[in-house]
Amino acid sequence: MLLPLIGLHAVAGVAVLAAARRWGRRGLVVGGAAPALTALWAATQAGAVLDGHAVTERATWVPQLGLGVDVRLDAFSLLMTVLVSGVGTLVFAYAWHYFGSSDKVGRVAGLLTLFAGAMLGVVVADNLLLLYVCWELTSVTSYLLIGIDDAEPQARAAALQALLVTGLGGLAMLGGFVAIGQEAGTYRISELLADPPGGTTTAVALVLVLLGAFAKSAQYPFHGWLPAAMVAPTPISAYLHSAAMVKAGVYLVARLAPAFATSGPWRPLVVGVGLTTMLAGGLRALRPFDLKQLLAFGTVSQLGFMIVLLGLGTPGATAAGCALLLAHGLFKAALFMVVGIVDHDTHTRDVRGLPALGAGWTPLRAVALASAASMAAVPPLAGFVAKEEAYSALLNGSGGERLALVGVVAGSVLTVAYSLRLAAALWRPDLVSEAPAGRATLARGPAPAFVAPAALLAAGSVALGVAPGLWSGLVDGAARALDARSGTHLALWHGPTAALALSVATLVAGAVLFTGRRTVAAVQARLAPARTGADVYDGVVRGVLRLAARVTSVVQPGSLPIYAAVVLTTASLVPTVGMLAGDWWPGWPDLVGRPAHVPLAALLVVAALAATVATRRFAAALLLGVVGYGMAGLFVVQGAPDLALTQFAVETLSVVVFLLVLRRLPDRFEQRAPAAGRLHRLVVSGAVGVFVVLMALAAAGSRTAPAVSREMSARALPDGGGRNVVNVVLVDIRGMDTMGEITVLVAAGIGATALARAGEVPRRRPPLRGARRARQEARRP
Amino acid sequence: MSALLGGPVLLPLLGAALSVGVGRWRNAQRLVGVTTLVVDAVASIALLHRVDRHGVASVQAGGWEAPVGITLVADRLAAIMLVVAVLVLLAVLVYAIGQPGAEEQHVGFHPVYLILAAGIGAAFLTGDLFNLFVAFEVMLMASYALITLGGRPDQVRSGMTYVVISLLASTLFLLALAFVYSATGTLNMADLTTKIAALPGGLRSGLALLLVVVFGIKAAIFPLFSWLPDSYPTAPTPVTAVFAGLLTKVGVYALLRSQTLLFPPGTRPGTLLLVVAALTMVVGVLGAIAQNDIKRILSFHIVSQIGYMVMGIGLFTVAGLAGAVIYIVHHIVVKTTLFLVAGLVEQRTGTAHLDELTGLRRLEPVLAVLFILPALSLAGLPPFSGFVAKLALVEAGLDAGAVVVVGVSLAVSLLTLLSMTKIWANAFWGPDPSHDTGRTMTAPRQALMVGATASLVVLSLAVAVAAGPLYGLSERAARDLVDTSAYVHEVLAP
Amino acid sequence: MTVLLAVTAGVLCASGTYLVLGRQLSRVVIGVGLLGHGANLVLVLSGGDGGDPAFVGGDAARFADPLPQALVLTAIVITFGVVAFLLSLAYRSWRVRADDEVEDDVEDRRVARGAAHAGEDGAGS
Amino acid sequence: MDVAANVLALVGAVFVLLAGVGVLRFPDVYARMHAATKAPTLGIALIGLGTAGALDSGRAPVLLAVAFTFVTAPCAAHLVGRAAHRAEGVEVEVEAGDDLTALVDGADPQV
Amino acid sequence: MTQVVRTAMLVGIWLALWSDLSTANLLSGLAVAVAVVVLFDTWRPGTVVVRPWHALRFGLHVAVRLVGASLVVARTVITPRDRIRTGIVAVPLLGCSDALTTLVADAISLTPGTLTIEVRREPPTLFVHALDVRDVDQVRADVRRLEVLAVRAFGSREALAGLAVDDTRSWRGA
Amino acid sequence: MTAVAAAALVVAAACFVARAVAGPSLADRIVAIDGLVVTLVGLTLVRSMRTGSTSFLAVAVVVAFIGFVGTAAAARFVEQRGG
Repeated sequence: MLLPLIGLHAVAGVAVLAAARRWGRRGLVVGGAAPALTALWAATQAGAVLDGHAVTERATWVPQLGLGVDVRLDAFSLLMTVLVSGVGTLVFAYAWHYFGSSDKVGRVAGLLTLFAGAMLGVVVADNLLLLYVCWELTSVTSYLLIGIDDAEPQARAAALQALLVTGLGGLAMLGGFVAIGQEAGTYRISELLADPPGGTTTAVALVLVLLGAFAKSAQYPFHGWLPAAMVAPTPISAYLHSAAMVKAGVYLVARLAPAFATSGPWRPLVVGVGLTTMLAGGLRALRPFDLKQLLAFGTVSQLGFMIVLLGLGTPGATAAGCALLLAHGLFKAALFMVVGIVDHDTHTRDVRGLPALGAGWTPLRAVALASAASMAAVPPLAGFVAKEEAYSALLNGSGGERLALVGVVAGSVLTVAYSLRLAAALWRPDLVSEAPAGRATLARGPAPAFVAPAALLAAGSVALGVAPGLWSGLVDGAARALDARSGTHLALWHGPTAALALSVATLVAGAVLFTGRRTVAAVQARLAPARTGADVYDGVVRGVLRLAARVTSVVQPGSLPIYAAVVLTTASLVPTVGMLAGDWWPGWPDLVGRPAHVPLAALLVVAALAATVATRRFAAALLLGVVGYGMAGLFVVQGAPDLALTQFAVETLSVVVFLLVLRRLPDRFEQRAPAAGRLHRLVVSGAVGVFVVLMALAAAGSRTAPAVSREMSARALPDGGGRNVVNVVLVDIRGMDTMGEITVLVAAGIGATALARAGEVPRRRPPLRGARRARQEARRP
Repeated sequence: MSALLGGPVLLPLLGAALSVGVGRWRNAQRLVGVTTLVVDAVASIALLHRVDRHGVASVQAGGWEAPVGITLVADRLAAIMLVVAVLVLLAVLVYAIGQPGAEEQHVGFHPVYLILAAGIGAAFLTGDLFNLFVAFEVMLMASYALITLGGRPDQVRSGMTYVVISLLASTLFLLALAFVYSATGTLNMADLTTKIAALPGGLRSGLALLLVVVFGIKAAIFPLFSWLPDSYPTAPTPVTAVFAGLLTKVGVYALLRSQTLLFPPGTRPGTLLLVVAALTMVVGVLGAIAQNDIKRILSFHIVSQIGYMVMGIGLFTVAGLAGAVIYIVHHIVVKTTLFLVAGLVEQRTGTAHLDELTGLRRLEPVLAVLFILPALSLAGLPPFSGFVAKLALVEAGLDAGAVVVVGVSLAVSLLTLLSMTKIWANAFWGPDPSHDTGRTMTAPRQALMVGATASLVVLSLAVAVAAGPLYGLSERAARDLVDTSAYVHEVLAP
Repeated sequence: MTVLLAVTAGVLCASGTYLVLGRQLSRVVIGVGLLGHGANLVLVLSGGDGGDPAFVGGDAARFADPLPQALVLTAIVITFGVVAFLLSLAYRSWRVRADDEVEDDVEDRRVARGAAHAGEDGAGS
Repeated sequence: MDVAANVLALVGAVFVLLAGVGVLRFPDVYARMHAATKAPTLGIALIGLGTAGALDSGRAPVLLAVAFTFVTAPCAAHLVGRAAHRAEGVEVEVEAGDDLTALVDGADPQV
Repeated sequence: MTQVVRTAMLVGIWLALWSDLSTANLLSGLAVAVAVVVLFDTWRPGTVVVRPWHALRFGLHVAVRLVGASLVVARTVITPRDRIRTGIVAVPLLGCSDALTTLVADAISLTPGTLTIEVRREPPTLFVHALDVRDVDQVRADVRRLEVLAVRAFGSREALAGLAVDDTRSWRGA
Repeated sequence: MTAVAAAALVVAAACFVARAVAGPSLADRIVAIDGLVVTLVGLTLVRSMRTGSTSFLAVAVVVAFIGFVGTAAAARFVEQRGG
């Protein structure tokens, strides 16, 4: 049922896209049906899956490459499916109001559906390569979704940035996957985790894989694309950039961590990057006035947090990470929706420009408050439960985990601060920004149905906080699925533990930070790095463009003489060097064969050299003819009458044709600066000459077997029916060559005719007589 | 059997003769052309089926058994190439019939096009080195005629580059043939297998490298590629499309064939080819990034992707060669499609220059779809054919320990993506075009163009879907290339 | 193959190369012709150092190798066809542009000029 | 018979040789044409006769070749001479007047 | 000389080229010859007749003059003389047919010291380059002799008659 | 004796080539090449004599004929274009 469901996403998505204009926002219903059905189906499977009975299905694709459509729904995948499909369904519902009758709704619906399918694929894939396939599909759909307002240059740039950064990571990851797969002998994730490979190759491969995960999950220093992607309409941000896609990296890290956390640089890398991200993201979230930017950096920070927890690979942290995943999905999606509604109804999301919100906005503000509180880990909300879990896990862990805890707490303080900032933005904007005088009050609030999806999510945050038993089983199962040693029992109240103390301290510190926001802002402004992540990206892209232009201007000068020089130099040097490097010299042959060769060779050499230095076109052409005649003479001496004949005739014909063509040109070659200097040309010519001489002598001296043509002479008459062996060879033994030769002539004739006529055949035939007269008149002086 | 092997060569020639015969009656020419290629396609598929089932097949032309006469040989590789080539030729012909322009204005188009088909067929099937030269010449001469059809000044200029460089390549090929015959006294490729092995090592590698250069020029590998991006974009669209898809690949095929069949394992320039492959990929893709014209971008990508194929060849393992084969198949279909789309863009808007294009997505959503699918495939994004091909090469490369070239290939595919999105973002995205030339694409003849393009898109999707069996086929083909005994035995002792 | 003829072939190829590297199309054509002669010379000599014409009835042991002769014959004709086409192309070029020079590619030069100030280009579009 | 044939060939060859030297040494194009037209024609005729005499078969082509030479040599000379004269830039040393130029210039030739 | 004769001549050349008298060659030659004769039929009947005796005389004359011419060349090569007076001399012809004009023009080139440079049709005039124009009349006399011989050998009846009439109006008198 | 004849012809050919290279006018070159062609005919005939083989005779005929065609074409060129 899993594969058909994924297929359903694809079919529904394509159908919605195809009918985008006709269906309009009804497409959201069709498209949304796919994640909704998936969520329902997942719910029905939950019991068995949580009991440890994973649903597996498989289909073959390219088995020889290890690329199979293997899917497996275990409890962790189930948790992710809840996020992907559950939140997804709500996003579709939210989008109904958000887009209204906008003309892009159809495309958004279709792409969102495709995205949901791809994301579902990521979280249920049991094959590294399949995971990569779905992974990149999410990148592509994300590209198209971010760029949905394609008339805006910013949207295009942000879409490209997201695609390139995640694509870069993805490609590194692919390399890592293949290396791991080859090391392990399988690309099946379940088999791989059961028997993880070790060694240097694996360690390197894991770094590559992590690179992919980091890029996808917007970890420093790859995070820049995520804030930029906020130009997309909010349903897209809510889904892709908080609930689902950015979790792909986290998902992957979580999957691999229990098996690989101890190998190589995994742990330091994951914890280092995760903490950096958490802290840096948190700090950045304190600055923007654009609510969406605030959320974006908050997401970056939270993703860092999750990477730390799930990347540690210890049982406790893993369980906590699972809880945080779900909690974050709930509150962050809700917050995005809230900001989206504000943006939609007030046409701004800048705190400084927000109107005062009237009574109609209270429900929405409540939703925002609840979700922000969950984000800040205020009890009794889901966020609190998760963070509590995390603190206690890290507290109980080894030295390294304690170290991580320091960072996590610091990050959480920042989280509290920016959560407060967000909540304040909706309730007391004056706290966040200088309130402009005469702020109009917008009394009429958003439509209830518009708020409903967000409210549902906020309610979830509350419910899960109040009644941890609701999701304890799911988190426990997910943690066990990742790591058999793991497992947890979520609770709101664990008693007066160190973790609780830390939580309280965190909240207090965060509040203090928020209170002293002006000082903080001042310090931050002082300390803000000159170069942000966006600058780095810009710099790299610009560097690539410049490099491309430079390289291209060198290798592609557009000049035929240079191309010819390159070709001939390569052709003479490479084989010659290759030959000289090995055993090749067969010994000196005779200096001179027949006496007649001497004058003929002299003739050829003299005429050829003369043609080279000739300053007149016509003379050069005639000298070429002399060379040809000399060749004919040589053929006579070599015992090749047919050849001599043909050579002679063809040479004459060539000269005649040449002369016909030359008529139009001045007689002397113009003295112009040649593309290549004389010396260069001489060097290249010399190289070609040496190459021909050496290779010819080496080849001729190395013949051991008699030529196959021996047999031809004997069989010419009986089998070929001719006395002239060369003729028999031409028309019978190698008749195919001759056929080809004739074909070449025919094609040449057609081509030359077309060229001769080109430009003289008017496109539409004018009256013939008039045209002719006109031409005659034109000819008259 | 002989009909199946001779068909792909003789049939188009016959068609060409007929086409010349019916002359100015254009509809008859069209009928002849399409019929010929359809029959050719059927024959090729039958040949592939047979070869895949019963192994290498051969025919001694004129009854002169090898190595005296010319042998036509079809192994899996040749048959695969043939099938793909003919299908693409057919689709492009249909497109050309739909397009107002070259096909309509010149009596010579159909005959020359069929001659091109014959040349390509002969190049794939011949088992004789000199006959390969002749096949190349047939193909090239037809291509010269096609690329200059119309005789516009820019065409003439770029045609000159193309013809002169090709002529140099042909001359070098002739020299190579002379050296080979001089040293071995035979031209039959199967016969050469044993005779070249007996040559002194230095001479052997000299010959191998010379052939690499010769075919490398036609295949446009670094540093011999510069002619390609200058010459391809100026030709009429169908011509460019078929060149882009097929001609360089004939060079790659020849490279593949000559290096695996003629030179014994251990003496092949594998490392050199890998280095060249990496450079080709990088330089090609950088060139593409620097361009601002769709056709030129695509042309540079040909170069870049030739690098991938050469990488597969340079590995000289079953996996590498199989990867190269499936990459070639993918590339032929996808690249042709993209050029056809570029032609449609040009047809619709009058230009293919990115500075002058915008918002095509709104104008022609169908075109946008037709572009983005093969474009993503070209960039090697899953789940398209390009991904499978790239994956095959990456796996083969890592398996053989060629880490650097694999890394380069992955990086290059990102840059490929960059330049594909450049086309997409500039031409298809963006604000509405301020002025619309109004050349809508609804006329029945344009339906032919769109239909032909769409059918190639479908074909490329089919390649992705059927990647499993197709890769199996490629792998079997690669086995034949690694172990040439079946080929040699079939030719010399049938 | 004697040294004399090998060197002759080498000189033919070298002078052809020299001409091909020139800018004037007529020189290029002549250069191609010379290169072709060089290649043909090597090819005809690849069958050994000549002998009697291979006619049935003669002394087969003294025959010149007929196969390279046939090959060269084919090559000559093919080269002629191609060169003739090249000439018609040149003719066309001269008619269109009234010039013999092979000019550089316009678009390439544009890109090269762009490379000089690529730094100012915006990124990412 | 063989000796005679050989002698004929030799004499013919000598005539061709003389023509060659003449073409090399004569001062202007017309003089060279005189040399290149007459002596080689005779030379070829002699060589041809010699060859025809020496061969047992295939005399017809030899005689045909000779006949061709007889027809074409003066004809070629005529064409080249006319071309040389009509073309600008050929230095012609005409010491004793030039009826043709006079005619071309419009004046009646001195008849 | 009818078309049959011309065809036969062509067949003869064909056979000589093949140097093999087989039926196939004969037939193919015949085909080609007929085709040529039919396609390029520019012959005007009655303009040329052959008088064997005079033809022989003409031939012999040319042959002898050719030997003489060659010897002159030889002598000039061996003993280079001082610059001689060369020049171009216009020689009017007797209004004989195109074919005869061609013949004469050709033959002149094979005789010592003269070379046809240009031919005019109306009035039929040859422009002859002479190595030695100290005696223009001598040049004209040479040409004249050749012409008379040629007309006698191949000229039509009218041309022959014209020869007799025109003889009175000799160039000497002009 | 035929060897001497051949040698004489070769020397003649050398003379013609020298003139073809030296020019100075195009007409000179054409005359020289015409002479070269005739020499080639002579050489072919002499070779036939020396080997007693008839296989080269066709070459002589065709060379004699085609050489003329070439000369004529070249001459026409010079006439139109100037020397």
